[in-house]
Amino acid sequence: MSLIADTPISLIVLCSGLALVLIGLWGMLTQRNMIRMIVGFSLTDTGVHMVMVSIGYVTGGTAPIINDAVPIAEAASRVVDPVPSALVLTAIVIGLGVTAVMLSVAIRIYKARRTLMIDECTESKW
Amino acid sequence: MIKSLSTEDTLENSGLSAEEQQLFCNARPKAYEPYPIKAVEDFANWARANSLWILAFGTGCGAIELRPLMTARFDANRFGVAGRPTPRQSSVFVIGGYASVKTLKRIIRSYEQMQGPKFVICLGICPVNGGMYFDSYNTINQFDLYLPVDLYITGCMPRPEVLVAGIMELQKKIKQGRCDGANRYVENFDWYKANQKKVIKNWDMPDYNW
Amino acid sequence: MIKRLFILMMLAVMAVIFLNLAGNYRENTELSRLGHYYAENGPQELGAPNLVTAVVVTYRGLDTLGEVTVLFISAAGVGLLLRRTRRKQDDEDLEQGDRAEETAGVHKPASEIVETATELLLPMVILFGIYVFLNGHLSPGGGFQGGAIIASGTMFLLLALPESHISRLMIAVIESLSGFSYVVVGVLGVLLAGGFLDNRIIDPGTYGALFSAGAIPLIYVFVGLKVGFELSAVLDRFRKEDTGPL
Amino acid sequence: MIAEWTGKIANFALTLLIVTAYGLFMTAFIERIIAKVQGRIGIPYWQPVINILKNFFKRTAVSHGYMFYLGPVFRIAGGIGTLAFIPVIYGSETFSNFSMAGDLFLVIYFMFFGQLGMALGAGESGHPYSAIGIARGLSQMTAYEVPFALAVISIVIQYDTLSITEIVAAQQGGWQNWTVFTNWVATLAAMLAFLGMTGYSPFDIFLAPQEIPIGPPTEFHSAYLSFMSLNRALFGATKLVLFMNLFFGGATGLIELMIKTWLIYMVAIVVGVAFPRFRVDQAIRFFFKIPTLIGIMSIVYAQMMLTS
Amino acid sequence: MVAAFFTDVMLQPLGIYVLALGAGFLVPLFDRAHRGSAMLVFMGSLAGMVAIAALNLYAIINGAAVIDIETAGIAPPFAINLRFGLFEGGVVLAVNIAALLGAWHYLPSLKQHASALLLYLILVMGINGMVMTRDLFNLFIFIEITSIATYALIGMERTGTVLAAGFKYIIATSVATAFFLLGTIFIYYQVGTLNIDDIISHGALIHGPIGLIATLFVLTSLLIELKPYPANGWGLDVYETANSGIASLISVGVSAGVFFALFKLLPLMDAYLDSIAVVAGATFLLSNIIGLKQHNAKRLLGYSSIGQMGLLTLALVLLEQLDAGAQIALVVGGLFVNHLLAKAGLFWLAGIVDRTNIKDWASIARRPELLILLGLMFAALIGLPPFPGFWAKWELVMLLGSADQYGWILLVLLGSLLEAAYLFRWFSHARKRDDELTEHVCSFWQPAPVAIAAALLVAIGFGMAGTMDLDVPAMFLPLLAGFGLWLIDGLPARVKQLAMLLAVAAGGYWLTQELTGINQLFSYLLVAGGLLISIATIYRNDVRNGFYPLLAVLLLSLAALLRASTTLEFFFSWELMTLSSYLLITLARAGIKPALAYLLFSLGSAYFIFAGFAAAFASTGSILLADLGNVSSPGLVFSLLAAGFVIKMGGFGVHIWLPDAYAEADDDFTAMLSAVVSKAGIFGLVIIAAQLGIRSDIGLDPAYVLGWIGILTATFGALMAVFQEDIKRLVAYSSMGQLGYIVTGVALMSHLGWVSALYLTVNHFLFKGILFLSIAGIVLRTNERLMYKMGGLIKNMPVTFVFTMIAIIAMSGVPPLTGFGGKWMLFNALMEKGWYWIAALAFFSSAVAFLYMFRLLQTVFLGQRKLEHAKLREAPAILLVPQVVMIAAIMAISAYPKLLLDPLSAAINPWIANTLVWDGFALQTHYGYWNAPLIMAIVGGVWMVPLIILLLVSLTMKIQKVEQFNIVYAAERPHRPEDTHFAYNFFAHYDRAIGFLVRPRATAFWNAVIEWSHTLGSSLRVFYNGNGQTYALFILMYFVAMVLFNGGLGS
Repeated sequence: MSLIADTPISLIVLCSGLALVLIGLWGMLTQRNMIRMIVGFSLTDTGVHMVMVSIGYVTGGTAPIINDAVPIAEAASRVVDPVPSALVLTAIVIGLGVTAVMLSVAIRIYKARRTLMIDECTESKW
Repeated sequence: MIKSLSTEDTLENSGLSAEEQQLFCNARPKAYEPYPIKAVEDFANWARANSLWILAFGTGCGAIELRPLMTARFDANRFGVAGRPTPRQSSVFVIGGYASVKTLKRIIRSYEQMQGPKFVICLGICPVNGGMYFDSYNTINQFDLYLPVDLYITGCMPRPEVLVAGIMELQKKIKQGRCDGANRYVENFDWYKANQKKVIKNWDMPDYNW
Repeated sequence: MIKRLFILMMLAVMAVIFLNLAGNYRENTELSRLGHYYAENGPQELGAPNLVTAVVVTYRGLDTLGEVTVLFISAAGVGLLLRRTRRKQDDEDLEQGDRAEETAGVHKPASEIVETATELLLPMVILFGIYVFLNGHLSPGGGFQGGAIIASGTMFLLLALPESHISRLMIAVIESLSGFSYVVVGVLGVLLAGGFLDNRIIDPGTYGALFSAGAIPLIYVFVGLKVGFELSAVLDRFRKEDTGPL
Repeated sequence: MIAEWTGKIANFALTLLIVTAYGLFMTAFIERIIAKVQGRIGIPYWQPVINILKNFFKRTAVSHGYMFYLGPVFRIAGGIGTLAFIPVIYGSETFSNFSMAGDLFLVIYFMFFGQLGMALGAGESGHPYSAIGIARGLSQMTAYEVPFALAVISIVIQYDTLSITEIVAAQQGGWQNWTVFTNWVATLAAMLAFLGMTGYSPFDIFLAPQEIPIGPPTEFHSAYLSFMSLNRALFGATKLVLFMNLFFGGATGLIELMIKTWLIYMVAIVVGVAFPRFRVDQAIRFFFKIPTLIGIMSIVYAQMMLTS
Repeated sequence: MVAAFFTDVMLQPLGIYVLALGAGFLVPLFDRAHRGSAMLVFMGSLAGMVAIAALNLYAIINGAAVIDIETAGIAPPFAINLRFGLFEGGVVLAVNIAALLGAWHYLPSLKQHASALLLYLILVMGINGMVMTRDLFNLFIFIEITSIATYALIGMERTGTVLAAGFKYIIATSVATAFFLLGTIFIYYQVGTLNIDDIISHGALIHGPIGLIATLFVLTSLLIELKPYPANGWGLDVYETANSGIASLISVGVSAGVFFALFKLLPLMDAYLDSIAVVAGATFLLSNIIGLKQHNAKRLLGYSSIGQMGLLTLALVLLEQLDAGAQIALVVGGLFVNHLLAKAGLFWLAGIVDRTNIKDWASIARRPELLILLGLMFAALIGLPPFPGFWAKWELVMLLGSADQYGWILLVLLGSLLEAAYLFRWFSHARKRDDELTEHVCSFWQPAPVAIAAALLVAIGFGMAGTMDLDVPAMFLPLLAGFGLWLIDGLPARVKQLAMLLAVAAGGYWLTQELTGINQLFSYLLVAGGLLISIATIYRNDVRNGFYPLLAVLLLSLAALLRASTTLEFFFSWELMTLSSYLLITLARAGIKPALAYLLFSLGSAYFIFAGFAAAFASTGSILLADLGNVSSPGLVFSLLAAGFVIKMGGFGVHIWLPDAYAEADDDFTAMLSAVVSKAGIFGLVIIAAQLGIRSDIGLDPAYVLGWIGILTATFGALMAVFQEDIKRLVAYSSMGQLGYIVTGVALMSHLGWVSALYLTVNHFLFKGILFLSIAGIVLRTNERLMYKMGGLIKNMPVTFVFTMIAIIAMSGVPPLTGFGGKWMLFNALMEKGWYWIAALAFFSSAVAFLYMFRLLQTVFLGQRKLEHAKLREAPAILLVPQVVMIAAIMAISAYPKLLLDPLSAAINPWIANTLVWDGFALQTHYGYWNAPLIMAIVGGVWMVPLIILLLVSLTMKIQKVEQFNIVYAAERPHRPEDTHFAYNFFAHYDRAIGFLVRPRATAFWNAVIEWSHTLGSSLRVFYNGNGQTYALFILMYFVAMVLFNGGLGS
């Protein structure tokens, strides 16, 4: 228990994120169903977002909102880094967009092919 | 050197198709005069007599007698006799015995391709009267109806010795300027040709084989 | 099988690489240069208490414009991909069964509980969404979050009333105009303030008040509207696979 | 100037006459020797002359076209020209011909002149045998040229000159100076090539007197044939002179010339009567093997001589 | 306010975003209002983007400061900023132009959906953003904008194949962008900033395993987006299947953006430059190898595209390593613009033509405008002059040479050669007129974007030429003349011929008037001689589209070649000559296939020359031809250059292109090829021999090898000529053999050797000109090329026969005609040099030459004439006219060689001391002597005397002129000329004896090379199995490999 307790919180998030990335990659590489691959992608994406968030953490920091709780004078020393949070916000939306397009492509493939198996879509090659 | 274009000098060549006619010369052969200077003509005849090149064309059984002529025993080389494989260069045509109709066609062609003065020796009895083949349907009984003959050597078969004697006789005749077979042939060309065509049914050559 | 093994090997190597990353990671004890600057100067410069919002809308406003664009084009892309096949040539790539299914378009009606809950919750959800993007510069939240909440309202609606009609025209007009307005605000930044997307075209007002932080709330309104309607459009398209003229 | 050249031309005409006569005589002479071997008497000595005269005295001829007509002219021009570029007798102004016009290389290349013209004339006759004969003859020529060229290069290295006169001069002063003794390898290669050049058995297929009636000249007759016979005698003698000059010390007098050339010729004759005929591809392969090897050795030999 | 809006926003680079986004957001509304207005807005915005980019770039070129756009009114590290400098401006402008033209091309598809319009617009904006942004995360956003727009546009067509390819593309790029994001955040973790300039200036902060892995994440991601081998199957699938409009934009636009991003981040990648170079080089080479196997048009373009991006990356990295930043604009910029316009144009063309298999492109064979565009694009891609790629490759190779990077030079040239192989194979298919294929129909305006791209390419190429050290008017004169003649190509043949002759005469005179020495000699030969032979082209009066312009280009580029004073000018003219002669060969009916071989070998030759020049430049630092002599490693330079020239002349082993090309080219053009064009190689050889070889202390060994190559060429050329049945092939092989002697002569490096080489050159020009023109007449009359189908033509064409015979005697070396002098001097020179073995072989080969020479005369002119040839007429007079001139020259030189030898000697004297000794009329050497006038007189005499005698004797005889069948025929009569004409397999016995020597080993070897490279191609492409997961796996492996290679697991 103490091991986890002593581990910095951000490292845990970081490791979980990286593990999620790996799991997502595993899904993308081994699952032949496209929808599952998209799920894999989502996992990877989420993992990356977790990594991003973890990077922004400052030991003992609080949310970067400067109000009564965190006066301006103390801001620099008490808040976590707002930049990764901002980035992650953007990245999430972008991931969403990509996922949406991916899904619609998968739907169209299914409509055209009646299959979602990636290894049945290999007619253009060499 | 220039081909005459007057129609009487050309032959009909009716045995040839229209397409083939342009491939063969249709000129009529012409006789040649002796050299105007007698001495030159004599000298030329001497040279011709001493350089008898026999066309290597065995037309019948008698051809077998031609071969020993060149051997050590008879050595016709001594008399300037030699064999030539092409009629263009030959001056003597030895008809080796009977001539079948089929062979006659080739004989005529070869003879016409020899350049004058040219001489014909008939060997054996067959060219004279058909010999043992006198009643054969395809043997020529009387050869001189078809080509002018300069010398007959009769016998069945004449041995090479007789052949040598005949050659010496021919030489004598040539030196005397009496061997004008080529001219005779040309002068009586139509007659000869008619005779030839009488027996040779499938005449597919030009009338004169230049 | 060999391929699978190979994948495993690759992932193992990746894991080693990641371990390498994690092993060398030391948690930050102080803010990065950028973060430091924002924490110190953000409130004064922009008048927005929520630093993340300040960063998102202004410091990294170009990102956000891009983000909006991404959403916009993915909505457009989804629309393009899932448009109903009208023309003959498009039909040719579909098999017979598809067409039958597509033309049928029968949706099961939702259960009564869902319908009732939706009727009850929908206004609140949308209201909450609006609240979130309007207060984006003050508290956690913002245009995207608010837009997403609004879109979830749409989701409710679609679940409860599968046959309900959402006006394409309205969506198109709102998302186009809000997007365009965002660009206009950005351009105004050049003309009236320091640069493109500068939020100080409007007087910052009272620090911490609702109508403060310059153009940030304005931008968040556009963003919220845009995101909400775009996500709704995406959901709608996934539902129907029919866009009609966009 | 004019007198000088008239003199030269007259001298050359004399040489030409002598060499032609000698060539004709030798033809007959060799024929008689062969006849003796076969137990015959053989032709009279003047038989070649009579043959040539007889052909001149033919009264009819045919012509296949202007190239056919010119073929023999080219042929004999090749023979005469080749002779013209070779000094026949060493040290004799009369018999040096026009060898100041060019060197050994000129002679070797000019030998082709007659062959080419002749080939064209024979070609126009339209007779397939002519073409076959030429095809064979030319092929064989390329083959025997190889050892010959190697031998020539060898002696050029040895004597450091291409001038025939100088090559002969270098061999003066006794038999031990003759190339055949100083550079026997080259001589051997050249003599093997010589067998091919003369066209006697075993390398006589391009004439093939029996199977393809006498090859290229099949259609030639009358005066054309006279020209060619003349050339055969002349050209044969010319080649003998060339070989004598290059390998056997040349000649300082007519007698020496006759003896030497006769002996050289006998080589070809002896080989000719003793061996059956090669097919042309066999002949080509033959020349590309042993004779070429000897030729290569001759150059190595000459280089060794030069360095030692 | 409004004015400020324009000056501060719309006319600034920022305007591009504002325009694109504003229009993009509004397009759906416009579309709802009125479909046409949406298109108007769409095209208007694209045009506006081009205009903005152009205006700003123009300002910057004219000295304005680099534009930095700050957003949010905050200074850079804290807010995102954009930059519009020279490079950014160039790329943005180029991409926008390509996008605008592409939109024109793509509009029929795009306009059906308003969303497609806005996606396209925003896609272009995304690329602009990638180029301009200076923020790492912002870069990510723009990459994603571009990607998503691309995904959607790819999927627009919605067929299963396209969608499947699109899905693979999405999977691959999303993995890549995930990597990018990971890398970005870790870089941020270490540096604490996202501004690229800031990161670079704090580059030291990126350290340790995290720094390395983060950098590699970013780097790999960008590289993956550039589609490196083998992790690029997904890109290829999209290129293959997607609409040409989007494929072109991916190929040139998206790649350009990513490439520029890489360029921006390169300062961070210093440690990985080697890896990048290896990756890029491998991609360039391997893509081109695999391209050899490909027949799908767009996939092939994909391979080419990937290869080109590899080359661009390679060039960038290498320049970076060489610290040659100043040349980046020229080299990378040139290659970039070249690739951008050419590849985009090709994709559009592929879309217009719409034939999947390149073999079906014959459908455009009757559409000259499409063919010309295709050819221009291909020429540009391969880097032929005058396109930008040419200048860029030149500069690149020169730089690499000066850094002794010969391995990279080899790679670049080899890759280019392979690319040329498959591109021009494609061109060959397109040229092939196949009546079965339906002709392609497209509207007049459809190819307009391609045409504009082509025009831009030419213009940029021309512009770049101005920046190089080059005599532009002289070097571009051939192209100008060709263009002018092309404009009047619709006029009647006679007018075109006259115009061409005048143009060549005037241009040639202007180009060569000031030349001296060897160049002057060659100018007589190449320009005057070329003109002489081109007179013969008048014998045809059919349309011959393109023939006359190309001929003018060819002849004038030869003149320009002579005028070249720098290696660049030389190479420029050389390539121009290669290209124009290639095209001229393809004009012949069956010339397309051999022309391809000709082109490839010619390019191979050119690349050897190129490498040689690079090596020379490396050592002297000068591109002056006159400085070639100062190189420090003359052996290497000489060998490279000599190899190039020998290939061009069809040297032993690399000759296989020659017979086919000569045989299949138009008959009059074959004469030009053999008599004139082949002399260009000799000219080059003489020039380098003069500059380099003369230093025989070092140059001897290569020269000796060259001598052997020459004589082997002569021997085997002669041997192979012996066995040919096709008259033109026979003379072609003969040509090869004759050039062999000349090579040997040059290799001798002695005065006599050179005199003999030049003498043989002149002689070769004369007799080969006659021979090929005679053959042209024969082929014209008989419509046959197989000799055994001819025969007896002497009766119909006596003049041609006589001319041919004289030419053949002049060739054979039989005295008294010119050939002897050449052989004599060569032999003497060989003996003086002590090259005895070569001398022996020379002797042998000239004997062998008799075989084919006689065979030519015999089987064509002599023997039995065919029935159908009975009515043939003599060759047209206009073909005979040049021959008469050349016969006169042969006769004059034969009788009085001093006429020729004196100027030859004078030209050589500056290089080697004169060794020609004249004794009266006789030329004397160490070994022998040669009195040509006397020989002429003697031969004339000994020929005339027998002739007179024969004529006299003839008077005593009755000579009958007979017909062809009047032959002795074993007492039979011939029946058909065909049976009686001994002609087929004429030297069968020779074949039996030594035919084993000439079995087509060289052909077998080159076939094996082709086979082998195809096999290599197929084994290299096994990775592209079409499975999206495999592709993703490769991306992963790629990253892993990068990490492992750079020691990322070190700690």
